[in-house]
Amino acid sequence: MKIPPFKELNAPDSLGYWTNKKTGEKYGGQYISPLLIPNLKKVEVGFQKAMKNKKFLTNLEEQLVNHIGIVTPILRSKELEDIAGGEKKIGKIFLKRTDLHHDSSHKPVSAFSSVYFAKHILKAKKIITETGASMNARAVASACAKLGLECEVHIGAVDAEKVSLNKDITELYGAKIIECHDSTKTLLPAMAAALRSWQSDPSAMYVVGSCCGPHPYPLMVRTFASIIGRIAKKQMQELTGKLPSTVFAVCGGGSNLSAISYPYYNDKKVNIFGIESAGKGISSGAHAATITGKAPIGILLGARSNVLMNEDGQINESHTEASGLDFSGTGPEICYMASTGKIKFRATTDKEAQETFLMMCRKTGILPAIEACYVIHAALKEIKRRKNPRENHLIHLCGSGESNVGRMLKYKRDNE
Amino acid sequence: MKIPPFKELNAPDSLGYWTNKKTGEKYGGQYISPLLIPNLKKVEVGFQKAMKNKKFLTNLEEQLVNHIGIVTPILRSKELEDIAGGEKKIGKIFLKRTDLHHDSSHKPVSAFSSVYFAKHILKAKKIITETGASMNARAVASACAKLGLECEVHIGAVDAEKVSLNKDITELYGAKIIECHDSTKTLLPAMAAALRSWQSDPSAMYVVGSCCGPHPYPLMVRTFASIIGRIAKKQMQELTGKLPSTVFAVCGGGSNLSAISYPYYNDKKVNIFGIESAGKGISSGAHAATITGKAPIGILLGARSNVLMNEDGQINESHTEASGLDFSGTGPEICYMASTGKIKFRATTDKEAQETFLMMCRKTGILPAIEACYVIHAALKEIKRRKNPRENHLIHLCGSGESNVGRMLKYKRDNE
Amino acid sequence: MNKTFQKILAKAKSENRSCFVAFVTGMDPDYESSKKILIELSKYCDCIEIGVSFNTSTSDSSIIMSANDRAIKSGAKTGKIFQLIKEVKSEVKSDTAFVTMGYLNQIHVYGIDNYINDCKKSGVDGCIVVDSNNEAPEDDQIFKGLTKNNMAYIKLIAPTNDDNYIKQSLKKSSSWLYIVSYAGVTGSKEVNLDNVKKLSKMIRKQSKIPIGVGFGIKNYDDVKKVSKLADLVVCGSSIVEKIKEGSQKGLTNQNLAQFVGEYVKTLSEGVKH
Amino acid sequence: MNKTFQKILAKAKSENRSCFVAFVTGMDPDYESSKKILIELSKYCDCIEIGVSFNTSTSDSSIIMSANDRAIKSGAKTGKIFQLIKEVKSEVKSDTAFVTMGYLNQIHVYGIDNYINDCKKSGVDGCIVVDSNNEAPEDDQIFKGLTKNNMAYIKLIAPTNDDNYIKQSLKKSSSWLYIVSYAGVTGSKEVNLDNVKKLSKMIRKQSKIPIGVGFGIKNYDDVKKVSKLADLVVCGSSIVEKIKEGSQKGLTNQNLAQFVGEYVKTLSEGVKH
Ligand SMILES: Cc1ncc(COP(=O)(O)O)c(C=O)c1O
Ligand SMILES: Cc1ncc(COP(=O)(O)O)c(C=O)c1O
Repeated sequence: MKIPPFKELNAPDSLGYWTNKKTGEKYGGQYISPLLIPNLKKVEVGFQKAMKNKKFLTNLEEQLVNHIGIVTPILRSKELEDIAGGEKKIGKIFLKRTDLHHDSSHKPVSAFSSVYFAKHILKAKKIITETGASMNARAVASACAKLGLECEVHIGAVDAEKVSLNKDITELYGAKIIECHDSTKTLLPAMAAALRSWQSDPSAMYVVGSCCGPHPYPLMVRTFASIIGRIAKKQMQELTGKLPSTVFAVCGGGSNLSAISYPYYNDKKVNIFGIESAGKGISSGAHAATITGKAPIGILLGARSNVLMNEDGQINESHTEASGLDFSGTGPEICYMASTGKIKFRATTDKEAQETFLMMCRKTGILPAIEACYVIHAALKEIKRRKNPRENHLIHLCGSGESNVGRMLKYKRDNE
Repeated sequence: MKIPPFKELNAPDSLGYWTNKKTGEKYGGQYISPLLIPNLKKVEVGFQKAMKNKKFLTNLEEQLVNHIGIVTPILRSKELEDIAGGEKKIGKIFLKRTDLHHDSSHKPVSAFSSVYFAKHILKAKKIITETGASMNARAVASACAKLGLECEVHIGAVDAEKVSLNKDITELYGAKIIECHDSTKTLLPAMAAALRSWQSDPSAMYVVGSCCGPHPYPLMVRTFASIIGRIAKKQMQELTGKLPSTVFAVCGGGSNLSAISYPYYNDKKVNIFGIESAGKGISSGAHAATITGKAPIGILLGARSNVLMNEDGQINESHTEASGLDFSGTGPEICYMASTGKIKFRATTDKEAQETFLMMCRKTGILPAIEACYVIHAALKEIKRRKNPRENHLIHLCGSGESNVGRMLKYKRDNE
Repeated sequence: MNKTFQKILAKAKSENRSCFVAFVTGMDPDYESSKKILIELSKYCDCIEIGVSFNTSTSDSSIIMSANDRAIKSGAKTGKIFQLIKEVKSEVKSDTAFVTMGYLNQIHVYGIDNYINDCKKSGVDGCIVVDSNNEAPEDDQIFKGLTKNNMAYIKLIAPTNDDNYIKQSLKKSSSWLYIVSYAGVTGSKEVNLDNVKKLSKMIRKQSKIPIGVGFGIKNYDDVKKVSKLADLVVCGSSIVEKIKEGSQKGLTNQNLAQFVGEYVKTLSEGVKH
Repeated sequence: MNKTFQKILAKAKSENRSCFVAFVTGMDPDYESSKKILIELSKYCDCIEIGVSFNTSTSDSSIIMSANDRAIKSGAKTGKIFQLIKEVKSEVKSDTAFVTMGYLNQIHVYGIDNYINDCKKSGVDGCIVVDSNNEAPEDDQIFKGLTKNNMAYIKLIAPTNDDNYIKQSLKKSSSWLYIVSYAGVTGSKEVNLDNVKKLSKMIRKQSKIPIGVGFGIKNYDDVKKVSKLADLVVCGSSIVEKIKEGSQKGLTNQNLAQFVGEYVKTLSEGVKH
């Protein structure tokens, strides 16, 4: 398959801001200690160079195709159509099978690209990253193993204690895993620890797990990840002969959402939906629904964006069953797209996602990542509401659920 | 991609035998209680019908492409070339990335096809199968979930007690798991239990996990599974412009070996290698190397083939670290191909495979199924021996190793 | 027809009853006990079917698989079973027929001709080979060998088998044909008399061969009912269970044999029409 | 230049020494103890840098992050820190300069103008905002607000920053500039004098602004060495560690203040040239 080349559709300004013209609100930027400014500049300049380097882009694409396996199929799911009311009532439902990627999620696309970039453009010998549930760590460690770079992963001590298939795989891939005992001992202090480590070792490169962090990371991650959407858009065109009416993706940091929806940013007729985790319910306060929950604008980990925080600006921990969504912020470009209304937001509770997980296993024979279940639930709801037999719906099945099996089996047994 | 259609290259006779013309030895057949004869006849007739049913074959292929994801890439592995001595000395090494399949191995191809066949041709409502490490069970249960058939899995009570990601996933897919407390409480009595259950319920269909069992199962499984090889052969042709010099696959029952090598059966210049598990070493007796270990011909689970057994004809348990290879027999067609010399056999010890697993993780960023590590080790050895820079080598990376992580991490920590 | 079967069938006919056939696994729970059991049972049985244990049988119920396990643990091998039968025969005065029941793999490993020779030598009257397909070359060899040596080849027929299969089986059967009363596993369901009637009818159209019936015959009443339809009535699982019960009680040799014998005696009385 | 800084820099010059700057996290371990500590330290320090705790800071060492945790647990908030500084100032007679050190998120949430107003009201002499990028609009606002109100805006410069960055920072710095002695985390390495020399040279080419140096200054000797190169010498981690040590011993309020004070006194004596 010939993959459509990347085209910039929503460039931030030179300081890394996306500005909402109506409200004047800025998203993104580079809020970081001066110690990291030169590191970021190097990445920024390198990234600009890389995006003009045909040989680099061609070689990277070849690796993404043959190693990560990005040309995954799009599956028309008659099973989900039937659950939503039948094709004759609601149209057709398509699943982008990103669950079939190497290392089982969309993460390896930007992770591998970033590490490949670090090696070939920045000539770095070491990668620093952080992780919560280790999906990102697994992807980065895999890329480092293949490309022969050292890999240092920061993980909160509390997260490190949890049984985690992905953490174990990260270790098998040879990454050095450093436990972070600061503050809550979870993802946020681990991110800070990773940045501090980079501050001490500017020859290394920092890789972030989503389209978050200071400029140019949000831009870089969505640019790399958007190859998923470029392929999917072409596939949908081939399958249906037209643009989809809706595109649905879950949103933690936002990388899988921008990955699939980015190529549709300028297509007015395409309705893009980002789905967040409502945890125990938005009103409970125990959730990760930054945007649906109307979190205010703050400055977290180097960027302006919507942030879960208290009235003093202390960051609140997010709460969700899906460790991949357990993050108190959302990537700045996504927040911007939410503010313009181009991406509409919905949230699914943990309970709804868990039930969707069991349904997917039993009715479709697919073991989805729990993260993907938030989007499937919300998509089915929206599709039922729209009730339009002429519509084609595209859902991003962003990962497979091997690492969720233990908890989900317990849930199943406890609830049957 | 247009997938080349199936072509029969090595038909058994009407009784399901492959006969070695030189030795007169027969492989295959249908050795089973009269109670199962009608069930097998139904499958036999149905299978002949199915292979002539264009609509069935087209629809099945569409599902295999979009649901199982069979059009996986072939990755040229410079890392393995370097380990073997460099492209300039040993030629090029290609990995068929079957690890990227839905449910992470080659098993879902024949499992899904068989269940699809059961539903659409036999109009069965229920599937019966057996399992050891649950890779097959997972694949069958997934297909049953998607296609709306009941799924009954027989598993030895000893195997059921072991921690197993695949078993848990099988349960999530909604299969009914029946523990077998007979004899050794492992795979062989579970296979017998599955056959007995089928004997009691002829309206169900039995699905076997490899190209074993009574006629027509060996024929049917390799025919379904060979789509992997048809795609790979075409891909190799496109990538290199010629036939590969070698094709390597691991061999438990033989399904992934025949899957990739079948299309090359009549290509005289292609050297096919089947790799078995030598366990603790063939001389130790604790192995699963039916063919390399020169096991005699016996009649196991309905077919004539090489069988690990004692002088009284009692079947010996196989021993290997790779639960997917832990089987006392080998599929009859494979045994036949071994007897003619077209498939050459080698065996890899557990220790060698375990070291290869760690190497693959660290050097290639791929988490291989432990089963695949037996073939990678032996392939590298053979490639080094051949030392021919003009050769292209194709290795079947038949699965990914999520379910091996626990044991392998323990091995890593114990051995470092 | 094999001579012993000729005699017992004639005798039963003259007594206006069917033949009673008991199944036990050879060497269950051990050689000596099994020997005593066989000697004891031959007082009440016209025929004894002796299971040659195969650890990977595809058609045995769990009850019989555990009997096989016990036997293999105490050293059961094909050769040993021949020895057992030979020793038992030498002590039994009556015309009890002895039949081996086993799977092809062991016969194949033993060597088909060798197997038939040893059957002959140890006084075996007939063989059942559960998984020997009518169309397999091995099956021809077994059939020919047994026939040449005047031993019975007893084929199994299930309610699900078609006309063609029955024809094939009839061609190779000698002395009697074994009707399986239901599609299932020994001991798993109740004996199905409708199936038996239907199958008998189909067979009778083509042949006068005596018909045995097995699967699901567990007590005196079952035996009684079936004996109205069959020339031979086969009881297996419940007898094997009795052996297990007795040996779990700690009984061995003669005591165990008597314990099982009493049970079989009652069962066998069902065959009187 | 801010008046207090003018005074203390002049005084130090006249005494042929550098200024001594202590960093502590505000409200570590609690409000009252922190108040006593600040009052006590002002006896030995020309300037005290007071950390406003942010639970997700990106540039603090683990030592400081745990001080932040302690402070937040005892109720630290931006407003509370202003209250603390105000109360301390009212009890301190000497011309000690008070500087807040924090992250932009809290200032943003507090409201930049509001923050500057409250700095003014509580007697703050200057601010450090670790993650406020020179080019960010917020940074302009902070710079303008502080300048208008005669408070110092103290920018950090690292050895890895380029000429352009230094230029930008100089434009916005007032009263003094803070040189980070190495690329790393506070307290993680030894102070790097070569870096300091190089950076000072670059800065001196463009500006006469007083230079403070921090990162890795842990003891009397470090202070002494650095004071030869800098106008202000900043000690942080080792003082924060001392507070932790004292409070783990169970000391509170005045006792803790004295315990920390004695330590800082010794350190501060290093600034005498
Ligand atoms: C499968 C999966 N989906 C979604 C996410 C959420 O990340 P993002 O919103 O950045 O795509 C994760 C994060 O680990 C993930 O593993
Ligand atoms: C990954 C993998 N490879 C190989 C095998 C061996 O099976 P076969 O030889 O039939 O392909 C298995 C069986 O479970 C497996 O899971």
